[in-house]
Amino acid sequence: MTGDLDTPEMPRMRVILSNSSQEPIYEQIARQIRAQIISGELEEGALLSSIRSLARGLQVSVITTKRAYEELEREGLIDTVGGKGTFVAAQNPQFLREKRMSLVEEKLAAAVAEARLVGLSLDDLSEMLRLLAEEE
Amino acid sequence: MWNLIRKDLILGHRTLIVNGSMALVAPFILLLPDEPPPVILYVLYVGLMCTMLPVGLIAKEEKFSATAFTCSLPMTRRDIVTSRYLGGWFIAGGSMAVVLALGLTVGAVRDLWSDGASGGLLAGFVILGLTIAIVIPFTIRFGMNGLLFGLVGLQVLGMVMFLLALATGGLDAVERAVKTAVDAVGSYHEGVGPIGFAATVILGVAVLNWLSWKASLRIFRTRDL
Amino acid sequence: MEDNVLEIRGVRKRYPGFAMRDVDLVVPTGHVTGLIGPNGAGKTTLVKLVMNLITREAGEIDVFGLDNLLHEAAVKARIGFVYDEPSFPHDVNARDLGRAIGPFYKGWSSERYRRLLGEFGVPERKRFKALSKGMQMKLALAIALAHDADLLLMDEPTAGLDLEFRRDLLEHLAAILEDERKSVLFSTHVTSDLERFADFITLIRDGEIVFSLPTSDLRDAWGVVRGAADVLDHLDAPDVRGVRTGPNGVEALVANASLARRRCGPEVVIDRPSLDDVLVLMTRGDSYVESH
Amino acid sequence: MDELLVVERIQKAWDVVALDDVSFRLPRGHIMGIAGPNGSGKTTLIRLILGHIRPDGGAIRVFGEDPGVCGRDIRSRIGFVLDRPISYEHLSVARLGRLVADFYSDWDESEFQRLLDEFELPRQRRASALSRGMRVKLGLALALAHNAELLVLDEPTTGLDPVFRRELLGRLSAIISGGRTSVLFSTQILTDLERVADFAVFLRNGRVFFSGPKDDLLDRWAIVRGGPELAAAAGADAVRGIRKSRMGFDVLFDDMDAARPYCDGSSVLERPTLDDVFLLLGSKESQ
Repeated sequence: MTGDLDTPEMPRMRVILSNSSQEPIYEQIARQIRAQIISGELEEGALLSSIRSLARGLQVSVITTKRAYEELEREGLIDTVGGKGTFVAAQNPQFLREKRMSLVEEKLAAAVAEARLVGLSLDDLSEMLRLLAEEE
Repeated sequence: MWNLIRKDLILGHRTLIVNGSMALVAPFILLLPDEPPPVILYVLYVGLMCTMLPVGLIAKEEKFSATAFTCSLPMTRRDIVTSRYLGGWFIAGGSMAVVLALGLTVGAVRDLWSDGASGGLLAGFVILGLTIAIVIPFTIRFGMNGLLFGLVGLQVLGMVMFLLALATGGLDAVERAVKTAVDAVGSYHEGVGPIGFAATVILGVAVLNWLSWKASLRIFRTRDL
Repeated sequence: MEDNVLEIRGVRKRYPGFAMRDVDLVVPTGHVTGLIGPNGAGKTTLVKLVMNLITREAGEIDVFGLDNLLHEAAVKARIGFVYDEPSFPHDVNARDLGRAIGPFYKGWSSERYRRLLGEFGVPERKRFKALSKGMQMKLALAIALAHDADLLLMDEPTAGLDLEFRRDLLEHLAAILEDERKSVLFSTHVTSDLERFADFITLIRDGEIVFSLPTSDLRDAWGVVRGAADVLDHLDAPDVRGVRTGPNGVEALVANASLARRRCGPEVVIDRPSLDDVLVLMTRGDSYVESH
Repeated sequence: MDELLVVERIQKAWDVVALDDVSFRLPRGHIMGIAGPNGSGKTTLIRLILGHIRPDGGAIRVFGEDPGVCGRDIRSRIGFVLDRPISYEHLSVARLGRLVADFYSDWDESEFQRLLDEFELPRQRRASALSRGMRVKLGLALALAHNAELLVLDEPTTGLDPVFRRELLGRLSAIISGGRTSVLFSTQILTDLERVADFAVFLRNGRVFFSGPKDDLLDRWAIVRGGPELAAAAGADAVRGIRKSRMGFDVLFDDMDAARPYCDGSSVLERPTLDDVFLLLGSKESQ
């Protein structure tokens, strides 16, 4: 009874959501789609599920999928052509790597700010980073 | 509007069948006494039984508080009240015609009509109009038990007035009043002749129904479901 | 196409012991709005006002941009309505209802109605009285969903139904919502159903709209601070939306969890609020609190 | 720890099998929640425990006795709040209390009055005029006033708003905190079960798919959400349920470590909620 999410020409887009993780759902969606674009699983020009059919598939609110797509659009990874749908934007590997690097930088900066607020020293922070890196 | 009547017919078909068969059989009771009743009494009786059909539908809907659902259909309250009256005339009138027609197949009933068919039909029309005009607003306002209490209440009221009249010796006053009313109608009947008389009666019933329809509209429009 | 399927402005309604004063509410088109609130808060009253089942002392209600008094029939023709106690004559069955009601709606499809009855497991010929309460509700849902309504207005449609059916219903609604002209207003006490599915949550209490917010805000921005009583001193007063004190500490609902985190430091528990938490913590008076 | 209620391999069937080989135990001073779709046998089970009907096979022991045999004195130690309207509900709350008092030898009138105050129940109002939630509380007050040792409630929280439900669940916890009384309740709202139950029983089509400490489900079990490749996990013995999702499969494991190997980078491994358990337990949608 649950109609199939993907119409034939849409690629198999894989988004698996966790209920218990602290990461907001729209970020989980954005993260997984971003990873599949960067890894090439979703090639350039591929048509993505619409905001509403993805929301239906994942049984989440339409606003959540809209927000995820907006974030990816801001990052230039996807673009929406009025009326026709949302496609994976043209990427060149160099541009992609740079963007990934700046993303990492952004996240690290945020982590440093949080650490300073809570009174963590640089050593504590780098120790935490080492642990996290190993765990992955 | 016709959708509403059609809905009532479909959803109420079981009740209609029950009440309808009663309306079909009951008039024959009048034939039991050896001396046949005047046709007017026969037609009045059939009319009363037949108006119970539409009224039964409204009462049933009230009983199961299904009125809220009816009001959620794409209809205005005005449509619903109007359909009650049109439905009332359509169902009661239709069933009455059927019962009277079937009655004709029985010899004893056919003879009743010999002494004044037109008077009988007029009486049938009047009883139909009166009952619908009185009962529908009552049922809309007070629902099923309201209707029952109302009917019982009317009978009790009648008895009380009768006893009062008896006690105060005013019985003959009441009698005189009734007599003069009957004479007035009788003389008016002579005055304008049967056609004129029938026309005024029909007009009267029509006006009464219109007023009753107006009253029902006001009652129903402000009712919270 | 209206961007708000429903606009309620300055509505006033009084019952003995209950008053709704100047209520304003906007329900966006193309989305699911969850209506939550304690019993007697006015959820059913709101729904009945939209369907014009009850009169109002003041205020206007526009549905699909049309005034619901002036265009009563046109508005109701596009609404699929489920009322928390479905009331049909007791001796009718699903087939009768379909035949009687179909002609009222342009978009009615008896094929879709039969498919819904089949999917919900509603017997076509069994009399209404003989159906269980849950089955009666499923029949009412089948009727509401059978005429391709633009607005599904549901007051407690899943009371007493099991999780499997509730998830199937949400599937149905999600399929309908793929068309962005359709909208759903869904009042329920089982808020876990709305948690991920509803786009907006409207909380109503004592006849007043407390807030109408995107669910993701409640889920991602808000938080429940759980700790000892002194944790309240760290919190920023305007940010606290509700507090409950219990034998073993306090629960505070905050509208900005990250701010609360910065104020209270890492060791205080700040959970993501469930909609039950939001409702319980925003209802005045901490009557009995469990000792668990 | 004495067991107030022992259900052993119960069989019960009318034209269709209602209960098939159902076993579980409820120790004193604990809360057990029974969950299951409509028509899974919950109400039948409750009627068996109250001795209203007798099982076709297996045995039920309430306080060590068979409720079908000596139902009368067992029932005096049980308090039940059923989904049906209260009998004699045309009476006012106070008079209903006096009437029920005569049935029970160890009725405690002062406790009943205290409970009426604590539960904020209007004494003069007719029981039939009470709201649904108030009716459940009245049932609780009546049961506790004859200091029942086992409380049986059939879907007490259905139709109640979250504020009232949380208060009611709070009362159930308070009732068992004395260690003398146990509570058994059926529910469709799994967050309620998650909140207060010590033990959980999951029924589907009359069969028990889980019976044990609720925390096992929340702390030991695991759920893997992933793509089509998870179909292969169906055979594993730690798998208790597998169900199609839009992106592939959700697989329920009864042990986190057993689930870990099935979780690669792009799938999710997490603790299940009781909603997940309800939907996945016993389903085999991999074929």
